Amino acid sequence: MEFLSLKEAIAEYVEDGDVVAMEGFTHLIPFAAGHEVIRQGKRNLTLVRMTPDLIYDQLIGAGCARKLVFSWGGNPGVGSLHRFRDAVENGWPAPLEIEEHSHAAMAAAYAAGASGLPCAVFRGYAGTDLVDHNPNIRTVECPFTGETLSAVPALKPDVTVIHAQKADRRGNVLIEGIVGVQKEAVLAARKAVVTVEEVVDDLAPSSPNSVVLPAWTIDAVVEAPGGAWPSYAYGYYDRDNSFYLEWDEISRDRERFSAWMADHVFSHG
Amino acid sequence: MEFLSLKEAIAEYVEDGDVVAMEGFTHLIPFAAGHEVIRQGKRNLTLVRMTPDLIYDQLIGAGCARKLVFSWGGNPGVGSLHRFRDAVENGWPAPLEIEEHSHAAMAAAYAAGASGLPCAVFRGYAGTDLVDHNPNIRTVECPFTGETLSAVPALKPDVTVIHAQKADRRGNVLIEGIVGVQKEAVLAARKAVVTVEEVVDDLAPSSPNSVVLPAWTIDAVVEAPGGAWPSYAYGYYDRDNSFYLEWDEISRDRERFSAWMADHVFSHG
Amino acid sequence: MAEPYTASEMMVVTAARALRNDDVCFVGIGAPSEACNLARLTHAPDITLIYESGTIGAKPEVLPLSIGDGDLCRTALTTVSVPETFQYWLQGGRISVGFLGAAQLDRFGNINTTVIGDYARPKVRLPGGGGAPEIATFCGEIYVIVPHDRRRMVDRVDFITSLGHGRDGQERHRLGLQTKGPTLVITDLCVMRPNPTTNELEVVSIHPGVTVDRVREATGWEVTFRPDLDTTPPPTTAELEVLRDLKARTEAAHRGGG
Amino acid sequence: MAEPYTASEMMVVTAARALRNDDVCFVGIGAPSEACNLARLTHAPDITLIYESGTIGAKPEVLPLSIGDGDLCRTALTTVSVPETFQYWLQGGRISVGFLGAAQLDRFGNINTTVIGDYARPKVRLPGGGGAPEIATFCGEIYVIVPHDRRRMVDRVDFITSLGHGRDGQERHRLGLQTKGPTLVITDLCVMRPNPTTNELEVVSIHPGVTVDRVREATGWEVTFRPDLDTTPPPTTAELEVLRDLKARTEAAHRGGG
Repeated sequence: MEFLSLKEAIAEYVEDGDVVAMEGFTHLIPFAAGHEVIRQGKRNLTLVRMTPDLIYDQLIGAGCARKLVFSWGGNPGVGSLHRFRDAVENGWPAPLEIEEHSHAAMAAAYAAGASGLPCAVFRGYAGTDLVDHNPNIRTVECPFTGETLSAVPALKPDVTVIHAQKADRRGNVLIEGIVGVQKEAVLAARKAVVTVEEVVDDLAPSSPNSVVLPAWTIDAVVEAPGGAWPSYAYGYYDRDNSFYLEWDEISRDRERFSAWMADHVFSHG
Repeated sequence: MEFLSLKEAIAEYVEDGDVVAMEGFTHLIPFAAGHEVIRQGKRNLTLVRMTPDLIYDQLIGAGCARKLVFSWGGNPGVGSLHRFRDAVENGWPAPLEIEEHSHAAMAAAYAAGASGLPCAVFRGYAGTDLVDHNPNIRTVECPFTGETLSAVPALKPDVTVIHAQKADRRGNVLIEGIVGVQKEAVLAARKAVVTVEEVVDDLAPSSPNSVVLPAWTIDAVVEAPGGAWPSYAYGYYDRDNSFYLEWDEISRDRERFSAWMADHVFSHG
Repeated sequence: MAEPYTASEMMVVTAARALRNDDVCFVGIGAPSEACNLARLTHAPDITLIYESGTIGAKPEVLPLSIGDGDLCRTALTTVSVPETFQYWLQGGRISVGFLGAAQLDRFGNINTTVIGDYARPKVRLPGGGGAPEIATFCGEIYVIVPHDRRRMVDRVDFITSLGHGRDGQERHRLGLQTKGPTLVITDLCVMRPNPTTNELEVVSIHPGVTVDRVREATGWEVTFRPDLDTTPPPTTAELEVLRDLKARTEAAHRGGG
Repeated sequence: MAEPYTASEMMVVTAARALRNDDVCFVGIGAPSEACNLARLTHAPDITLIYESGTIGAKPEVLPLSIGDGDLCRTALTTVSVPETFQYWLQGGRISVGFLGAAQLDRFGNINTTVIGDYARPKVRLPGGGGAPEIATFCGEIYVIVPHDRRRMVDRVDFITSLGHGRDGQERHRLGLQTKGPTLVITDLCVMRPNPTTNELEVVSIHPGVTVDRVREATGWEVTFRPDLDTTPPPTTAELEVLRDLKARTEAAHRGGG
């Protein structure tokens, strides 16, 4: 574990062509890190995320992605992700290969990755058409009951990037509130980068069972206050729901999107 | 969920012949409930527990058990469970059928039970002799890599009994500290009985991610202060390590064991 | 004399009434969340609401915009990880009612939220399944809330994202599913339930002021009306008041954020 | 002049020295726990100790009697569930060293803690595997601590509870295991390591005052001594002091409990 600047961490740990998971289920989405990936012009990424959300809409629109592995590609509570749709429907700015799953499957696949298993076994996809379009949805037979169960490959990103509330000076990280699949995504990955709201002397987890990632499971910790905006950091700031509504307008149009990215992403960092 | 006395709860929810899991990994072992099961003379139970510990040594010695499903049958840090050994080696007070697993297998089997799956798939038992003696250790093939994985049947007790720190007046239960497999054991079971140190107005979990079992996952809550002794309740009292040492002496001898049970279990409650 | 109300209010109030005090609901965002919280704030104060972000027993002050707003966690009994949510709580069979929306809903209650047109070359790429494919098969029963028009209420969905009763109405039985699937569909025009034999959705009640012809025209298949066709009871003043308060609080909170 | 010390102290100190500051150890109760905590209190202050009760980064004040004493949780960085411990942390390949004891250990490092005699009709029923079968295959390497006598150090274990190098020394390779298995065995007489080719345990160093003959007599197979056989360095005064303090604190705490 090393403490790095955001620029250093992304330069060192995210490589062109990597399978990258930037997780955070509505909460603690690592937007600041995503913007740095865009600024550094990373290319041909396979982006993995249950809910691509605005962060991947931006990465896709900026041309960083070759492929998307996901389970729900909308603007939560608002509607479409227009950059994602433009890529899928019109190939702009580049064609986007997709591997689509359900939430249950992706959550299980991250857990399998964290568990060192080659696949996740669960009950899923019954009667759905997705099984005809995703060759990574297969079955296994229970050796006791003979039932047919679903299987998907474990998710094992090259690098997982998450945002969290706090790290202590040894690099141990605390996540509180809606914890999503972040622990699983970090433990499933070969490398992990964590941005945090603040670095503190004492992590002071509120419970012995608080979600803590030990420093030795992480490669780089970056102090990035506000790094989850417009998503939120429980205990620090609220979700900027109004920005999620605005994004619907910003992202509908290629030019307006590009202008916004120039002003808010490329000119910073 | 109903609040009951210990006597009522065991009478209503534990039946002769049931598959019973009394969990608590070293911490929060439901001894008071176990003693009530003994006092009520329940018979032919299939007892499930990763670490039988003194609680099952007592139940086995008292003749309640027909079968034991377990993964480590010792007196932790002390040595043997003499009543367990006497049953297995000499059939006293009755023969005891055993189904033996590893911790990894049992933990996964409880999680599978909680997840509504028929079996747990994991990597385990490589190169061990137990696979030749337990027909419930089987394999499945990963449909992606072709690797052979282990499988054990999901644990689905008729009733799970656990001890916890607190319940609120609605019957929601808080578990803190070493949480073991209690959540999984409760969610895997058809019925669940929880004894608690105290019933409080406000559960006041210390973290949003504290381990809480909602009232609607539980059938009966029983106030039983000290109900984990000689194990412990984090935040209430420590483990009585000296009693675990003493038990080694008490339990070595059938008569001394029976006398202790008469004085400390049968004469109470 | 009842107060005036909108078609959307009629829909949400009707959905809320279907919920019981002891239900454990897996709640989707939008109309399902409005209905579930309205039920909680009126006749079902003890209802348990679970959002797929892992918030169990959430009692939000305002309607969340997303499935994971901070208010859900702050007011929940406990918040668990997303893998646990899907494995122990949904797949584990702990949820009595799942509430889903739909971009397309067909005569057998199958739901499409994936694509309009062909999967590989979609006319419209929709968000996809999210939690819904497994919500549809693991909750005790499914309530669907959907605005009623021919674009949405179709004879046959382009893509089965979440199983209703299948292409021929009998798929759940064939798959050995123990759960009931869609038992109730609430639109802004009427209430529908599956036929006990064929599982085709039939109109059981029409909202006040809506005609049979209007329902027929808005439905993409030759829809059946039950012989004992009823008029849905209109919202009460009390229900409208609670719902409007909730929405006003919500509007203020979300526009004010930043 | 070194201080006098017991054979058990020699064993624990030697085991402790094998641990590095950046190790992540899965710790068993008894001698393994003594060695790991001695390492933590001497040359490896940042070592991470994980007990199978789910306590990650425990720094106990006194040695725990059980794998789940309250002190482990109280001093841990975090405490996770037992399923998570085995799935994410052990099976996930996060542990560098697993420390195991043994009722029987054979020439190929296989461990028996299940039965003496036949499984169905055991002469002695031992506690069983617990976490050990998977610790043995998922930790980067395994250190075994075991008192050295013919009852324990056997040619062939009655039962393979936890795989060492298998019945013929080559089983790990056949099973495709990526981990090293037992690389180090510390007894109260000597230190052993597997032969690089055959994986048979060989004596690499003998503790001060112990003779080759005594080791030979206490070992249940015709044991090989490495040509460059060494004498194990005795405990230092500082090591003994820390260990004895730790054990004195422990004794007081456990006898005083109640």
